[in-house]
Amino acid sequence: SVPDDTPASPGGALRLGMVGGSTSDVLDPRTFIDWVPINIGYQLMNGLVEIDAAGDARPELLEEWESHTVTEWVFKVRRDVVFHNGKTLDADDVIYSINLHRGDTRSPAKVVLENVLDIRKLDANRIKITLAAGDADLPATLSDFRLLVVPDGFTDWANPIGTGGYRLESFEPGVRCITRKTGQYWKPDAAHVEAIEIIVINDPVARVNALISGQVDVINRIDGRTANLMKRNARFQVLRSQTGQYAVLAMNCESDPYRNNDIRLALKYAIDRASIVKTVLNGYGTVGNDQPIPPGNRYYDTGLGQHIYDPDRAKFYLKRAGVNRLSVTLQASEAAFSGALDVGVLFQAAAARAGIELQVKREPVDGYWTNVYMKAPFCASYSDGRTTVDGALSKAYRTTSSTNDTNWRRPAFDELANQARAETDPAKRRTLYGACQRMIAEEGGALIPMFMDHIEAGSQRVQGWRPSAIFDLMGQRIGEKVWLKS
Amino acid sequence: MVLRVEALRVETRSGAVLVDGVDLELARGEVLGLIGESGAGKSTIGLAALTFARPGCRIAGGRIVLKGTDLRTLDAGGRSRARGVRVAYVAQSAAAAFNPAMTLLDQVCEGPVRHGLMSRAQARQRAVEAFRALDLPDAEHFGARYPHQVSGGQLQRAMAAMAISCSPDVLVLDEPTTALDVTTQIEMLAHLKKLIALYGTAALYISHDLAVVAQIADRIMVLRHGKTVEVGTAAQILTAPRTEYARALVAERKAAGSDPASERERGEPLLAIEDLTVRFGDRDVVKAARFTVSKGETVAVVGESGSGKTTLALAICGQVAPHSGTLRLGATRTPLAARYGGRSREELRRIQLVFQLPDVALNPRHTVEATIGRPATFYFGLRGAALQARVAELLAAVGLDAARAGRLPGQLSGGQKQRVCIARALAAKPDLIICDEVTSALDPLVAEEILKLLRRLQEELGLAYLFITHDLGSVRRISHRAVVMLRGEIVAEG
Amino acid sequence: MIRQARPRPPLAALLGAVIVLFIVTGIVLAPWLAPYTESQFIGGVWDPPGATSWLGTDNLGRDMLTRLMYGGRNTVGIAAVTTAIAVILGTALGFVAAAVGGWVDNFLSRCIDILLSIPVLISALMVLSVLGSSVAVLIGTIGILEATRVYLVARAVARGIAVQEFVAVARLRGEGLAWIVGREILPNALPPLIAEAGLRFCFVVLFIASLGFLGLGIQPPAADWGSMVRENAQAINFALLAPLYPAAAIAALTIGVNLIVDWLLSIYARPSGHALEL
Amino acid sequence: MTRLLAERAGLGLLTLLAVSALLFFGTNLLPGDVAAALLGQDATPEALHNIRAALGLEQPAWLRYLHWLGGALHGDFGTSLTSARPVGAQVLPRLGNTLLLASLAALVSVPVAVGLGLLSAMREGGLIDRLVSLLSLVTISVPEFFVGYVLTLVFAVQLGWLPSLAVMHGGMSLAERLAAIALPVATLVIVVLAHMLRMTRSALLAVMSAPYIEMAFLKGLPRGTVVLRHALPNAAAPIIAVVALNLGYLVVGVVVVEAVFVYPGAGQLMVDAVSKRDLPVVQACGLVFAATYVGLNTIADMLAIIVNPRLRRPR
Ligand SMILES: Nc1ncnc2c1ncn2[C@@H]1O[C@H](COP(=O)(O)OP(=O)(O)OP(=O)(O)O)[C@@H](O)[C@H]1O
Ligand SMILES: Nc1ncnc2c1ncn2[C@@H]1O[C@H](COP(=O)(O)OP(=O)(O)OP(=O)(O)O)[C@@H](O)[C@H]1O
Ligand SMILES: [Mg+2]
Ligand SMILES: [Mg+2]
Repeated sequence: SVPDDTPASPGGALRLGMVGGSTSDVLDPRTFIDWVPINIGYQLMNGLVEIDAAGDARPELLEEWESHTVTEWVFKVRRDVVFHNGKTLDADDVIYSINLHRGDTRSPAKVVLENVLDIRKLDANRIKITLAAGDADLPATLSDFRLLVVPDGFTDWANPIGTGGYRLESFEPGVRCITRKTGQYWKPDAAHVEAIEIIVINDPVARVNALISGQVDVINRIDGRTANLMKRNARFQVLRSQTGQYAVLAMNCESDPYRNNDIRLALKYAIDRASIVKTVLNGYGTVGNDQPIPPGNRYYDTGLGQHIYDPDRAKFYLKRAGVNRLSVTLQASEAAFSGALDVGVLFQAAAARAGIELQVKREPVDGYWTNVYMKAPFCASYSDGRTTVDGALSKAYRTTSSTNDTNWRRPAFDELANQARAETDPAKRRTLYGACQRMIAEEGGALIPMFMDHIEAGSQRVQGWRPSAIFDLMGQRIGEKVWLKS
Repeated sequence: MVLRVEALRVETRSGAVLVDGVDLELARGEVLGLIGESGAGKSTIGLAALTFARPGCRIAGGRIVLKGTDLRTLDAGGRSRARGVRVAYVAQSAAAAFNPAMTLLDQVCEGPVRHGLMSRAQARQRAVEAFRALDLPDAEHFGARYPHQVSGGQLQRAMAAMAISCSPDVLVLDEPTTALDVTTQIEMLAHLKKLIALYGTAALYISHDLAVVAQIADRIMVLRHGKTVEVGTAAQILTAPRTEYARALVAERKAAGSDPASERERGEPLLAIEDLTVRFGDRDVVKAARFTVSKGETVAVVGESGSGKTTLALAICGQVAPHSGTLRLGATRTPLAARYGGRSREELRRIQLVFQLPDVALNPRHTVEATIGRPATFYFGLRGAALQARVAELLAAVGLDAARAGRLPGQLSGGQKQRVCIARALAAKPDLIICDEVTSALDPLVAEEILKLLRRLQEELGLAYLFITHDLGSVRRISHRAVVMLRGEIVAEG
Repeated sequence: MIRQARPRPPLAALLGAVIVLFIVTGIVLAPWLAPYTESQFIGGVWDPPGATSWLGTDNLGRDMLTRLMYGGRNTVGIAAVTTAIAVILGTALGFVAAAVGGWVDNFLSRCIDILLSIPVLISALMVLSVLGSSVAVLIGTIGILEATRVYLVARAVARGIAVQEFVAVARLRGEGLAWIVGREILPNALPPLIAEAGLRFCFVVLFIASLGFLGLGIQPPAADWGSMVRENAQAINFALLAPLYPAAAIAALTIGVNLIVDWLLSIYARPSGHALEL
Repeated sequence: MTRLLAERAGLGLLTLLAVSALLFFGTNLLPGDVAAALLGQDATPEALHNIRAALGLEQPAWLRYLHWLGGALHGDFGTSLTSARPVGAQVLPRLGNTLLLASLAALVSVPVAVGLGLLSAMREGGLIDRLVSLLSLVTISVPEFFVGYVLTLVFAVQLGWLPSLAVMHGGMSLAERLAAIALPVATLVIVVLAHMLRMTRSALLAVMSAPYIEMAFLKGLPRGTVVLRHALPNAAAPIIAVVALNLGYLVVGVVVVEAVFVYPGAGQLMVDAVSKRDLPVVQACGLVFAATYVGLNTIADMLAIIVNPRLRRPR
């Protein structure tokens, strides 16, 4: 449906009730891991490249780019952009900001920039980036939310200086953050509201209550059931973004019995994806097909057959693997993704009919990523949507990936993926990526039952608000984009 | 008439009759003595005068008319306004009737202040006067003590002071002098008499001790099994009792002192007390006590109330640690550990203590049977039928109905509780029993029975007794030697 | 030897007994009485009550009534064992501390203080990291943590009793600690302890549920009532009854147990079994 | 008696020392460390090493304990591993909030619980007693977060009388603060009420059969006076113990309520710190909580000694 917004008007305070903040939050982009600091980051600072609603890379502080070979890129830094402290943006600022995540750093974005060999200043407004291996999607890669720009040499992270439309007024980690409009934002038609307040509400019921009782204008991360109910109330709008975020039940391909691909296939056919999407997500999601590229993506291989719930087929694979009864344990926790235990329980019931005895072991939320993830032979996990197909593939499926949580290693796959990354011809690229998807789906250790939509809700006062291609809350840039109906 | 009780009937919930058809009248300034054997229903009648029945009992019939109003027709509020102010009660078991968490003065002053009769300062003043009149030590500061810090007799006097604090119309005195030595008792009675004359108070004086009743009562009512046996003037009852039972009571009194204990040769020493000193705070309550008790001998410890008799007993048992001194047990003269924790089970068995205050010495949740049976099981391993037989034997020995074996202490009369305590001590078959005022709460008939029993056991088993008492009559009858205490010191022996 | 007849249990106590009996029957006979099997998916999420499921369905479309019956087995079973451990351990230690006094009391009390003052989250995590998560560990952990609370109450009650004369009599007899604690103090300390046990049971039920997020607890698809409240809590936003059923089940059990407790208490509060009348 | 009390206080301090050691080493035993927790799913061995090196987690534990303890004695709890802010500055304002919430809840719940307990005991078996006992039982059988949800639903969502969030910040007036905190306070009151109430009732019932209570009635004292002046002091020890327990809970155990109402208390801070393995913050919170508990227990013990004259005589 096309929303009929009122014309953009300035003023008012936007109040966001968000999950994803903690008392340990710091506004240093190198520490960003959860939504609240990321959202604040985008209010105060700008990224290098922005992803638009269609999922394509758009200039932000990097105004233009060109590449003759896919290993050498020249980026033009936007002119006449002024930091909050009055300094004008130049190439040095950009290089400093990128280099925060390179070399000796604790930034998780380091992985994203691993392919970068060298960044060089050409002149005050141009930089050159040299890659180790060709990447036709470098601009999209540079849209990473941690790559925010601060003045050269900046270190005072308690009070970040950026080029964003808002300036920090108060920040209580894990509780509340208020920013106020600077009034001199370089983006046209942006930064409408006078102030933005984020209240951290990690409890889901409390978040909904806060919206209903009018204490906040927008909340993120509601579940499908709640979404359906909110929709019935004319005071609220509900937005759904398909961002490619998916749940994964990761089988370690180097441990028994998952070593055997027939066992993996048996499990892939023993799960009832459709009913999981219906029950756990209330329909707010898409059936997964054991590979990371979501159906809406332009490189999605439509020719790939869907894995459906087929107990007989599962039994067939079991027989081929030479086992009559399979007994396995899935380790899961709400930390993996919300609803992970429910998925486990539904899987358990479905698998039983395929002669597979599946135990679901509830693991502590605390320390899940340290103690269970990458250690358990079969455990629940999730993955954010990635801006590029290569990002999605690199994350967990390349031999060298540090988060290859299935221990699935195929040099042939690596080769295919490298070729595709450097390929500029869309048609050829599509074929290559198709092959990658097929390989992961048919041989990989990842059981991907579903892609999960982001659902957010808010009051009808909020205007100019759209679904996003990545993350929720308009790619966490909702602050500078929406306005309030007076 | 100040108080008239007509056809009073008190029953237990299960229907047993405790008091049946009792009538009594009290005029201004008159004292009615209520006597009868232990368990006769004296306390029950006394409580009924305040329209109160113990839990599990109820006043089933009759009228209780106080100055023209039948208290039983009043609502709960009216009754509680009458209590304490118009009818006051001196409980038989002073030890249990004082709140352990409040100072004595607070408890004495509470009545008049709460009933709005006087200010706190006035009440305090009066209380101190009463303390002084009742010969309590350091009257000015006595009230600051807690109940567990004073002796049995002192508690009883404090209780009397509490009852007269509101100058009531009727005083119900339930055995108010059992724990007092003769001198203190006489002083207290004199004081009570003075008050009765001064305020025209009427009094119901409950006692088993005819000697005491004779001193104070104008008229006497004799009770048995919850029924009136005989009523008459004091002189008439004492000199010309009409009924058989009353005659027996009076005869028993006359008999007192007629049968002194025979002189004995002193046997081998059983317990030697050497320079025992007990200190509370900076006060020596027992000072360098030194004497011996031999096998088969009865030594009486006499002394006025508060002289340190109970403390001495507790120190011998190891309940309070002496400041200095030694105890030696038996012919071997082995020194005993100061605290009971250091003594062997056999040593503990050989010395048994019967506490002065039976109310607090009995576990309220243990039946009579359980209480008495435990030492038999504990020391001699008796169980089952043998145990039951032993319990029955002990109950019979102290004159308790076997039917009471299943009762809890709350369902017993004061004398019955005391007898349970004695039976418990006997169950251990000790060499030495320390009796702290064991017969003071008992009527002369039962008391005589108990004394006889003790004497018989002494002859049969060679028991020794340390007999703490203020009753010189029983001293003469049972003891071979006496030790006299005065303010913690032994002033005479022999 | 005639024992005095106790007064007949009042209506409230009978009602309590009926409730408890009803619940116990329901959960014991769950495999035979329940309309469905424990994790059978019968409909949509949070379907309203109807002919096929009397109480509607839960957050995954399972029959609420069936889940309640099976969940009760875990709740009542585990909670009963845990409460028993907590009450017995806490009372025993509390009484010993009060009866012995001196350094024993100080030592025990300070140890308990230490246990008590470490936030539950941290102690639970420490246990988890050393012993792992299983029902036995769950019972042990909660049993010990709750025992510390029972200890405080038990010690406070017993301290007042241990200084009384009748206890002195037993000591002078040479009685051992077991007798002093079990026979002299316990019967006199029962009323507050019975009340405490009745409440502890309820706290344990809720505690089990709250440790679920640590992964300590009952493994899915099995459930306990406390976790069922948690799992269905979101329905409250839409005024749906789903979370109220398990909550009501806990409440009914608590009330039933405590009505009986109240009766025991009123008997025990006075040795003769009768109330004071004025 | 003063000696007895002083001794008790000294023991309290000693306990606290033991707790501090246990906390320090215990939390160090927890699997995973700040580095891993910070990175979550992105924890690669290299990234882990970088962070660990930067934070100097390599010193021996006992040395770090001594440093920490020395600092803590001077009020310096070190710096947070995740935010690099001083721990003290982070904990203090939150602790203030927690204490505000706890003391308001205590102010309401303790008198109400003890009062209703007294009332129930006085009218044992009566209508009020039944009603109070039923209601209190219902309230404790409901998990606290659920109590919070229901209260929010009624008072914030349906009636709109009170805010559903209890966010506190500098610019609020007292009235606003009180309105904001009303629902969490109500939730906590409901949660702790029943325990104290029932304990008061049963402890009183236990002493109501004592002979001195009978005597008090025979002195003609009204029921209220008897219960308050004669029964209550003798029943006080268990009541005090339970009240102390619940007060401790109000300070230490309200994470859930903080989360439901988005109240910035110390509980949430500690939970966040635990999940991030930010040990200096965990230890500081833990120590503060422990001090609260030990303090409350010590006071409870002292009060018990004061109300029961028999306990004053040292054995
Ligand atoms: N609560 C009770 N329930 C049942 N019977 C009781 C209860 N209290 C006392 N009795 C019985 O009532 C009878 C009368 O008791 P009461 O206390 O009036 O005796 P008493 O004459 O005062 O005796 P004593 O001189 O020993 O004090 C006794 O046999 C006693 O066992
Ligand atoms: N715990 C205590 N603390 C302080 N003083 C005490 C304590 N117990 C007893 N006293 C005091 O010690 C003195 C001796 O007490 P004790 O009980 O030995 O007297 P008694 O000779 O047995 O008197 P009675 O014949 O009245 O029972 C009394 O003045 C009493 O007030
Ligand atoms: Mg009597
Ligand atoms: Mg004495």
